[in-house]
Amino acid sequence: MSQYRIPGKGRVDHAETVRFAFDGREFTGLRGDTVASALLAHGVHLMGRSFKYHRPRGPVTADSAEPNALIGTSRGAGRFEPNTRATVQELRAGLMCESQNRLGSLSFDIGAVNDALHPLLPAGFYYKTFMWPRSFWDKLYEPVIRRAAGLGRAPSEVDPDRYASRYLHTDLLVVGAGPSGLMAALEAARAGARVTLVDENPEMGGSLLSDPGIEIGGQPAWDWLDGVLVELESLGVRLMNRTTAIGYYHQNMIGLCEKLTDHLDEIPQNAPRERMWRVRAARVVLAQGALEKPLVFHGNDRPGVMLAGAAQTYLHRYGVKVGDRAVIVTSHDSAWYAAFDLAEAGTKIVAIVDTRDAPREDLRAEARVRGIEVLSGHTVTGTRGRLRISSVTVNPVEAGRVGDPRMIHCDCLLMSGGWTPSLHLFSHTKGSLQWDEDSRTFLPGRMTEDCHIAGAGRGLWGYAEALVDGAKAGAEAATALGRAAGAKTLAVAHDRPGTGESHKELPTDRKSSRVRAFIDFQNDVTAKDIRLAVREGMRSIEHVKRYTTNGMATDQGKMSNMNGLMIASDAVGKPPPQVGLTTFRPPYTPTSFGAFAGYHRGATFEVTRRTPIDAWAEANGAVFEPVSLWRRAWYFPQGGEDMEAAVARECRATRASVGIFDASTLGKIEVAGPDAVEFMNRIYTNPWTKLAPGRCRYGVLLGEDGYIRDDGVIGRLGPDLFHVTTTTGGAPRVLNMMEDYLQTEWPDLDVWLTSTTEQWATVALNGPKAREVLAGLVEGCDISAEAFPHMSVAECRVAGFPARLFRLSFTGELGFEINVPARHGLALWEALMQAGEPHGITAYGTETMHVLRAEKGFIIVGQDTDGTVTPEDAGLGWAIGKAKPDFVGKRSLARPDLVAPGRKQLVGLLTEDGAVKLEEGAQIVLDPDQPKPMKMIGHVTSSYHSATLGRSIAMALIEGGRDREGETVHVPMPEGVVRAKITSTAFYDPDGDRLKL
Amino acid sequence: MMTNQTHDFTLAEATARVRIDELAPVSRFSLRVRPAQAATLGRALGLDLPDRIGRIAEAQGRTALCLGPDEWLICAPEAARDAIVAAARKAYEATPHSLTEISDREISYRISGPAAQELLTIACPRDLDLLAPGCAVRTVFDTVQVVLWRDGPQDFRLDVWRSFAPHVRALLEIGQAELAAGL
Amino acid sequence: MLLIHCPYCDETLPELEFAYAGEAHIIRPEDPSAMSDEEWRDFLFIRTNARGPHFERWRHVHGCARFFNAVRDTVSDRFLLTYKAGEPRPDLASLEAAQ
Amino acid sequence: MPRYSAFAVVKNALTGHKGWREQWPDAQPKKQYDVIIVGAGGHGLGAAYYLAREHGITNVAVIDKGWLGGGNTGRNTTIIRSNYLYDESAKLYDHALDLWDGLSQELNYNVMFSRRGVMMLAHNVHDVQSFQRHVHSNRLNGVDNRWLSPEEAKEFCPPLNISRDARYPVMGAALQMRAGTARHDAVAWGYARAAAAMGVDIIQNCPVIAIRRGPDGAVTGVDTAKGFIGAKKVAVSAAGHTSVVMESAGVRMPLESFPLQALVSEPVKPVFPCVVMSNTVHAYISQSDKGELVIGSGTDQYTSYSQRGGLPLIEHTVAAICEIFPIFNRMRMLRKWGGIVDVTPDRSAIIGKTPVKNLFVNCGWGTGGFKATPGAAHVLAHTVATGEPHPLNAPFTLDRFRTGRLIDEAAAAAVAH
Repeated sequence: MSQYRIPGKGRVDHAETVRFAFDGREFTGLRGDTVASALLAHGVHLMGRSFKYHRPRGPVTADSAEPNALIGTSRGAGRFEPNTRATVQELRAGLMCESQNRLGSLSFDIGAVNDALHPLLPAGFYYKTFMWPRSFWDKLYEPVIRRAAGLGRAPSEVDPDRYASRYLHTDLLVVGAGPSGLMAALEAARAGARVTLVDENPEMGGSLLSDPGIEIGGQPAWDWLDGVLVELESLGVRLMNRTTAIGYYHQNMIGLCEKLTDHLDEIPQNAPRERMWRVRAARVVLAQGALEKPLVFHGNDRPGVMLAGAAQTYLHRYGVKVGDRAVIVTSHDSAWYAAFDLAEAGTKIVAIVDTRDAPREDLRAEARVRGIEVLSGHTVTGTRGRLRISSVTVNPVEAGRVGDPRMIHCDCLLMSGGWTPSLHLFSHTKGSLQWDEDSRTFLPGRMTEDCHIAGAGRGLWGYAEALVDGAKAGAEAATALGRAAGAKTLAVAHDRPGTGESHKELPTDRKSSRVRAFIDFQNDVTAKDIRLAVREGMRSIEHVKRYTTNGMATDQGKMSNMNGLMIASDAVGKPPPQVGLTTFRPPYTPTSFGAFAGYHRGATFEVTRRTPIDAWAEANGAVFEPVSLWRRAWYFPQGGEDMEAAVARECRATRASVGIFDASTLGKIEVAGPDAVEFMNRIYTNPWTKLAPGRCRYGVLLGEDGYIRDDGVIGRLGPDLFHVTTTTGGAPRVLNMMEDYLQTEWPDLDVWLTSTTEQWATVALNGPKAREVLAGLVEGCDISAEAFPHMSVAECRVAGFPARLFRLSFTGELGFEINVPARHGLALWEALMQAGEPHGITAYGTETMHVLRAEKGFIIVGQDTDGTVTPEDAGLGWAIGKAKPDFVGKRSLARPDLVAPGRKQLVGLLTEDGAVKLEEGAQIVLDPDQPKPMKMIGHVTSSYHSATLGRSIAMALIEGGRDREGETVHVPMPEGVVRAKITSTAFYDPDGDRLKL
Repeated sequence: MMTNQTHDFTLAEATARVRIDELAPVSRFSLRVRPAQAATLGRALGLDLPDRIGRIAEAQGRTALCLGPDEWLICAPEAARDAIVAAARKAYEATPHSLTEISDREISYRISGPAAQELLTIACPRDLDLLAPGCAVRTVFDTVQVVLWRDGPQDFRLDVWRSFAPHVRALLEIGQAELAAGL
Repeated sequence: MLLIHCPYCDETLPELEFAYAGEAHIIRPEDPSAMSDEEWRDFLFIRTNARGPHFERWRHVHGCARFFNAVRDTVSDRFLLTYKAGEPRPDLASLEAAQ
Repeated sequence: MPRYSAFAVVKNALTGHKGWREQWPDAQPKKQYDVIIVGAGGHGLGAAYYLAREHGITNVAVIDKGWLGGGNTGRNTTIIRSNYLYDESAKLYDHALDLWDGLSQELNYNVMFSRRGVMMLAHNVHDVQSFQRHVHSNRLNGVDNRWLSPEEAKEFCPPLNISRDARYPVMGAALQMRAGTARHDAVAWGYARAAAAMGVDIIQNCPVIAIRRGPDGAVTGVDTAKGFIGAKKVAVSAAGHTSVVMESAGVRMPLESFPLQALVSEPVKPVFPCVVMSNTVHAYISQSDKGELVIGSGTDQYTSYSQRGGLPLIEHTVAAICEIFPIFNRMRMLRKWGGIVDVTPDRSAIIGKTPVKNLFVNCGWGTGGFKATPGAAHVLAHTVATGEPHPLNAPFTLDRFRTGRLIDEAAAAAVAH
């Protein structure tokens, strides 16, 4: 049994020991311990070092607000995390812990030299220094500052754990399972509501767990608690422990993070480490209690100095005495109760130092009974002890004057500066807080969400009040949900109500420049720093916070905000509400990235869309490229080919014989109805009225601003039916835009749109032999050149499947696109491959498709255009139905800048040396010898090596480009200037003879 | 060093609480028609088209689900496909509409078992308590648009666009394994 | 994440099913070519960007697929009303009085 | 203005730091100013500073509804770069970068401008084309930016996952070495201190209710919570709130205000040496000098002034960060917050004159405002002082939305960040 453990006491399992390691040293604790309670049971208080001064620190709390006792925790490869609160981390077998932010060992930290230099490092000193010599910032100052920064070390391996998420809908969510939360849940559940009760602790019960002496309804507190939990469960209440409400979002959506495995010795297979719950609650009860405030005095940060309530928790929940000789310093009644409990457990309470002149007589009487010396009207002016407190200096205060010091030996100092309602989640809702001058706390004000606050969160103190208030909140919530409920009261015996006073710093006799009274323990912000900030003009609490870093530690101000505000308010000379409130922001406690990411990791990070033919491509060695959400076969290397060789082979085969391409990702929209043609006329730039059924046309779609948004070939299948295709990435956008116009501008049109992108698998067959390959597979359509000329469409059967067959070409060769129902896509592909075998049919990918179309000067929207290119700019002026009175984007084409001369126009570009391929994105100038910044007249949009032409080709957007045809321009590259000639974009078969085959 | 994987995970355990099955294809159509003419067209198709979003009508093995004020999803055995197309074509002149075949657009999964509803909550933001058996809605699962049918208290179907289906299936299987792990 | 009442489905549903679609009641002119450059700019680009009740459009894109209108307070993000496309712009004063 | 230096810190240490004076006085409004600037962020305070220093105009008030630096200046992810595509943008942002370079010394306030390099990841062929276009354009404009292979990118930023199997593989990156971060609050404070030292009044907690115009249509001053304050010229630099303020002068703006969220992790020892941006997945990350990972997200879909923002967007951003940097999965989010960004149709700013005489505006910075701070402030001061735009902000007119002469950075890159 460890020295400070009290046999049989607490809620830990004294029968089950758990072994763990801290900084390489083996320890044992008990099942139910936290790392902090287990170390304290061995008399170890020193658990960490502070951020700036590397001061030795021990736990100051027993909960999630802990700023000091932060450790690295690990359970083997990839499972390390820094900055874990030792006060929250439950013990598990084999847990490995390490201390942080030390140069050397925890007890001998070279970094503590900063502590000796502290007079040179006041708040904001870095804004005033490190500026000269100027060059030293990059090379010396900043690297040094950065190396000194940070607490724990970052993980260095990939996390093997899983993370999960759920949506949950509930009538009532109760946050906090202390006395008021339990009662709120109980009342609402009894009234028949769907209730969820969450608590961040491993056990429900809140403060009751640390106050077993209370009696509720005639039962000891813990018996009552057991009974309530049984009843809640029987009423179907969802009870979630180890679950932190991290954020309160719009319309009663609460984010919960549930810890599932960090406390387990072994992780069950497939079990997630944490689960994020996105809860939508009709009503919310916030019963998060209150946080105890530290007192601000010189030396208040030594290991062994902790909150009185924390000591009480270590005693009752963990059966651990935090020391043998304790001094209590307090301004609140609650610490007296802690003193009495510790005294009963065998800790010598040397003195209760109360800053108030006249503490309650009943408390004094109890102290007398226990033989505890009471020093009322006293202050603490200092502490001693290197790695653990060894003594405390106390002084009487009379009429504001601090009297002579007296030193008291002790091994722990338990402090309480009163309590602050925990309103963090309420603050997330932008609900207003109201300053209560009596209690000198902020209480909830105007609500913006459908929530209730109960118990200590409303400044209510004592169990009877909390229970009644919780029951009332539960009943109110039930009533708001339309269920009958009436709150009732419970008899509480041995209640522990209390009041207190609120302080800024405690009075002291030390010279103010020599006082180091800590407010933000982790960030080493002292009262002096706050006063300095105010003296320097930081008069808003946000300025004070940012200048001093007070409240920016990993506890996010839970320990420090109120004390900081009190001192700032005193220094500014204005009441606290006028100095302002810092806003609490989510998450309530630090929350793993993994929990936010949830299932969105690796293969399920985001959807990867695959076509029906993807499996064939994969089996045949395709290299893929991501295009919007799709993955597409990029090229099909054979026998160790690189990309260039593969593409050249694919191009040559297609031009010489026949190539096959998976075009299934193209967006497809069925436009149907009596007004289909009118709709098409209004949406696309082109005229559609005269397009006969059975024919297709290349369509251009503009935004209302006149710039090209999308394009594609559109087939007219009947008088009232169009098969529209869009770009791969543009499909959802285009359909949305069409629906928008149809529903909101032209609701009178009888036309309907249906996405058929995934209904059809699309295979493109291109090359002089395409017809020969296809002919034997087609039924119900004569695909001869005469009967089925270029830009035809027909419904027929191909390879036995129902098909929509297009004759069109994006390569310049004789081409067909065959659409069959998606489930037959792969079979169609295989049938075509078989039929094409005698012709050496060659599968090609997107890169070859790009080269072939570029040889023909066909554009890719988004590559040869960006969002600033008009049809005229792109050489597509011919696609504009000039006779049409209107279409989307038409008016914008007449705007002054869109008709101004000198716009960038799409042209062809041929390098003088055909072996040189321009880089896509390369910039074009007229005079390569001009100084920088150069006048650029355009850029290369597409550039390839053309195996067909035996040279490089490019397309470019160039100012006034079409008028410059034949001119030589320059492309300055780092390796030298490339000369190129402006040409037409049609590099190959400009007359289109090959289409006529 | 600790060992973290101790529990042997079996298929039986995974499916005890919830099963995921891919369903055989059926004929599916997206039907669009002005609400005022829905009844007329419904008669032509042998269906009493429901006018409330989320409601289903069934007759002669054909099902009509109202997805929007002028949109219905028609499902039928594959053998009925041609008859439906023909009936619609006949009615077109008097009752203009759009009947577009989407049989191959979606893959359907059945999710069934005591934990079926819980499994869906891993990625469906709707309150499934409000989705009554015999109803169906279009909604999202993770980022993916789906049609979610509730055939019974523990019996759901998901229609997912074909290329999104593997993602949905992968998530469901992760959830299934998680449910079997019991945490 | 907002909760949005779809006036077509008559259900209040999670934002994930919806897509925001910009300011409402900006009607495309009957004859755009008759508009001056200034008028056309106003139609294309000028927005109220109200701080407070804002008339805006949403689409229930993963539900009934309808565009509809809403009045939402951009300070609290609370919806005051949603209504079907084509319905007249509601009177703000009476709306706020009703809240 | 007493000079800040290491020597001054040592000297003050001897007296318990009692000797420091307030960095700027908390001014009360006078009746009349030559210039009123609405909005005490980095841009507004900077403009006041340059008005005083470069144009000798010191009868200036900067008015804010809250505390100075409390808007987007204090809420951003502090990324500074200038590798923009279009000449207009590149020149303006590069001008800002030039000013950033000497800003600590000029203001005698260490704004901790850290040239740690900004790397923008290309995740698909389109990104590669787009970023290489930027690299080439920047090179000819004299703007630092270069192309890295995936391996070079990994060498520059070791936590990066460059596996070809990643959902968003890294296909290369554009690196601006001269780019980096700065300490955002210090920028506002440094400008405030330097401007105040030259006589500028900084009036906090004083909401501007309306801009008032005289019978000739020209501005005469502003109505505020502290009464009417007269001014010969008014410049509005109010970020997300610009539309509301301008509306009171009868000027309707092509702006929409969206929530933009950001977050930081718990602090850890140095692990991340630079700034990395991924426009494709909307995630932006660096490590602060304090050790926190600072992560920027995209904007929510709807306009809002609530500064709240939703959970799904944050979940997506964090997932994206963990996908690109898988070792960060067990890091913890410490704090998340929201700002309001005002966005123009072409995602570029508006800086210059307005249809109202003597009324000027600086707005529409979207997600790119912080990096532009000194440059925007400098050219705004020029425009206000001379009544005509500086050559660098001449293209950033309000009129471009009429003519169509847009500066559409968004069209070339998904998001200008």
